[in-house]
Amino acid sequence: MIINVLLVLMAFTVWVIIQSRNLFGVIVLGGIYSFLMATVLVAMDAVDVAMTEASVGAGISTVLLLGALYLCRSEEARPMHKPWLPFIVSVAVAGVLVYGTLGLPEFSDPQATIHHHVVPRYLNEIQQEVDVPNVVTAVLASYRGYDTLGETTVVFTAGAGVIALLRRRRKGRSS
Amino acid sequence: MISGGHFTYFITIFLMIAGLFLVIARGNLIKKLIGLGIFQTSVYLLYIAPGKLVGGTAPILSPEFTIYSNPLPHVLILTAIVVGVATLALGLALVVRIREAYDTIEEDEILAVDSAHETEVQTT
Amino acid sequence: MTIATHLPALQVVIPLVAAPLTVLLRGRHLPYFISLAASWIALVIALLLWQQVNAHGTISYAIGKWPAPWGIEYRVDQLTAFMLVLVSGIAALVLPYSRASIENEVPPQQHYLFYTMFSLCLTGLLGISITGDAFNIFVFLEISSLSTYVLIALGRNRRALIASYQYLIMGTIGATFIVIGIGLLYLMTGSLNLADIGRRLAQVQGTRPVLAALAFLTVGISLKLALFPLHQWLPDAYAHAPSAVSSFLAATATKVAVYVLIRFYFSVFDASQVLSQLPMQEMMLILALAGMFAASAIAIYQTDLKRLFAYSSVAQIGYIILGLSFNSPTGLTATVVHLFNHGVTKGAIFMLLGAVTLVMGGSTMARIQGLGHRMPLVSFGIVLCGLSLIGVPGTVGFISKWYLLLAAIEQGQGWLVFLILLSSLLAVVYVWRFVEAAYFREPRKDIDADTRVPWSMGLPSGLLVIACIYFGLDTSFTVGSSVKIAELLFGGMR
Amino acid sequence: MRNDLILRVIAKLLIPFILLFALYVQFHGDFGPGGGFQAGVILAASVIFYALIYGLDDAIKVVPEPLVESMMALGVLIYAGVGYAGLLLGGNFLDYFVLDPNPVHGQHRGIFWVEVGVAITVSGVMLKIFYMFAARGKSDD
Repeated sequence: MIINVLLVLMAFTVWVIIQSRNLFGVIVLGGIYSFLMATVLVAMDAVDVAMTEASVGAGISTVLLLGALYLCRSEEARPMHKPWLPFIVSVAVAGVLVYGTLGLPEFSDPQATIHHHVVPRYLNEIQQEVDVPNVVTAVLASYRGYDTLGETTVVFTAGAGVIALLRRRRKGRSS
Repeated sequence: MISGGHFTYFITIFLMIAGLFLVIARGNLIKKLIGLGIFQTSVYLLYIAPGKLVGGTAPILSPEFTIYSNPLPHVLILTAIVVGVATLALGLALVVRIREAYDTIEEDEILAVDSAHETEVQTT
Repeated sequence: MTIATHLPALQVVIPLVAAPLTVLLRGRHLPYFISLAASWIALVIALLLWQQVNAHGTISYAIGKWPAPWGIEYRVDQLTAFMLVLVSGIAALVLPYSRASIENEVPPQQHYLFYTMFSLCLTGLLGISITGDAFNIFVFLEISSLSTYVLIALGRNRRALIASYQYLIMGTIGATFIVIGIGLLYLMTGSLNLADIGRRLAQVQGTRPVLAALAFLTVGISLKLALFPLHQWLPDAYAHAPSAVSSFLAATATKVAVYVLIRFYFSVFDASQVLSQLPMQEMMLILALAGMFAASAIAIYQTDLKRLFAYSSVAQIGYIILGLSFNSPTGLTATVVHLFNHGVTKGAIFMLLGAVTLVMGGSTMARIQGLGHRMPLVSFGIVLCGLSLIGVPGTVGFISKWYLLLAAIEQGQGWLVFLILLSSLLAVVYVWRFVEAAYFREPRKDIDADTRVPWSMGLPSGLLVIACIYFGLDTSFTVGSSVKIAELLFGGMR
Repeated sequence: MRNDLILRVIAKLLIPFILLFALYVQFHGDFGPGGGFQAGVILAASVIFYALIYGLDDAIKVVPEPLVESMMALGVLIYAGVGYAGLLLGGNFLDYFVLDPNPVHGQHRGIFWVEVGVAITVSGVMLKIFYMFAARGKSDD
């Protein structure tokens, strides 16, 4: 299965990211990770999400990270101490996740609850109610349009926040 | 049952944990944000993977298809992606300001600078 | 079909629209007045909603006319209305206060962005409180969180940047945990509407993903509400943020997170079922006690008053969680009362500390020596609030402690009564440190404190201090509502 | 790099197509993948591309900073405005059914304007963030 191969590749990429201390390389690998993620999403039939992930994860995020790296000019230093506590925390979280997901429906199980509650209305009634073929657009902009208003506000918050943090003082600009 | 049906979940968990580990274990402020990004993106799989149906197609209605993957997680994750990039932009802006104020983006060094400064203030 | 039926939506979208308006119009004065108007309108709406809920019961509002599990529902019950009044009330007081405070602490070209961020933060907190949709909680949580990070970073000191960054990391981890929890719940129930999830969980009660979801939600929300071992972001954030921001956050942000926890426990996970399946009760009890003692002990050793009272906040969150851990109506009453009472007290303290910072140029113990002579009213206000933190009768703090003690006695746990009183002694010690410095030390000669506290700062602070006393004597609003809320949540009415 | 003739010419040729693609993604979002968010990102990318080739100052001349800042706010206001329009026309907040006598057409109208709002805010924010980071680097050298 192509999805599994891609997933293993992603895991490998992340492994290299953990090992590497070259920040430039890590950022590029992060971009590759996002592209792999986008491909997996296409394989999982989530085309809208894939398109966004490719443009945001591999595009905007990478550009922003490279820009910030240029401004900071940094290499990662060796850690001063062994990260035992983070390791224990991570293992504990992994334990809870494994415990939890083992009870989930199997991959691509058509009997799973999520395919039988709420969603059928989106898929079956959309033609009469909204008449937009792309169900994702319809749910995004209409059924759950309020979430998207919130999402737009989040983007606006980030934009205004970056202005508040990075705008130069008037004095600095003229000199 | 376990190995076949839950493989995606296990990779997802690995990615999540790797991201989380990077965030809390590393001292470099940019590397932390990269870890945070991986942690957030891996959650996409937790939502999207269960919505996929083998033999189905993307949820764009057309008379040729009858089985579609579940569109609701797609909508949620679109929102999550946007939230992720918004957080990243703010985080990086903060890192740039920190670098200008402290001349380093290593957490240990910043804390050292701060505690040295603090004792200085207290003695004077 | 009047405007009254649309109040739930207007409650959130009026401050939401105020934020982009402040950016669009900019200017020196307009942003301030826009956000001020929005916060006052929000307060009026909150009070009207509170009245409506008390008269007619729970209000449900379908946004976009899409019925509940398909669209997003706004749901106002008594607890929601109570939170809305608290959040918008504090905002309506902090905004006029912020004008002069910000003038002193934030560079002028960023003033309008301060009001943008403040309106957004208010929007987020109100949105979290009022929504009946799990994913919508996450979206508005992020609005409030992102704006909070920026507000903190606007502080004068460069350490505000570090505080903000640390909060950004921990807050985002918390939010992602919450998303994981919501995702697991969605995978098991197929729904995102809180009430609908609650109903459908009955069929899958106690399965592994549900328990994992509970764990993730609890940890994620605990990060946000600064429960004891996860509190590290809070003291720095409160200490280095601009004063107006500290007072708003101290009074509202963690309280809304507690609200979310209560919401998930009582409206989603049927409380008694879940709390008995995992040792949640015991864990909350231990963490609450640890927070009460450890944070109070750390507070005693602080040299900056803002940090001192920030650690005190962590300790007070311990009391709030302690009430929750009893899993009894009296315990819940104590929790809800203390949400309000502690919000008012800490809001007042941080406002007064802002005035101190304005006049004395800082709030370290060394600087405020002799404050009682230089700023008698402000010092007196801080002492009154300190008495409330200790729990002296006549203040709001007493009311909260009283119900906590009642709940402990009800459970037959006498040793807890002892521990609650013991931890109050620690509060006596850290409040005494302020009294000692302010009243028993000579003022420092090298600091000239000529600046007067402008009335726009003094009046809101004074009002909150008065509220600390008033609600300690007349408890019909706070305790009355809390008792009803506890009955509602334990009555299984969702 | 900035004086490279080939780059400049290719940029001039490409940018109209990028803009066209952004519009396609925006308005074809009902039928295929895409929508306001993706279109906004592509729109911003075209200006960023221009800035990379022609320099930040030239880009700011084409798309000035106050305009970008206003766009950020405008998009949210358009989105919320659709919500308020629903209120004024007698429906709930964000109620698209009342935007047109025919409820399904009302849905179309609502979705259209909402997506426009998203695209404006997203492109404004992405561009503004880029400007901010780029300007920070310039005076650093």
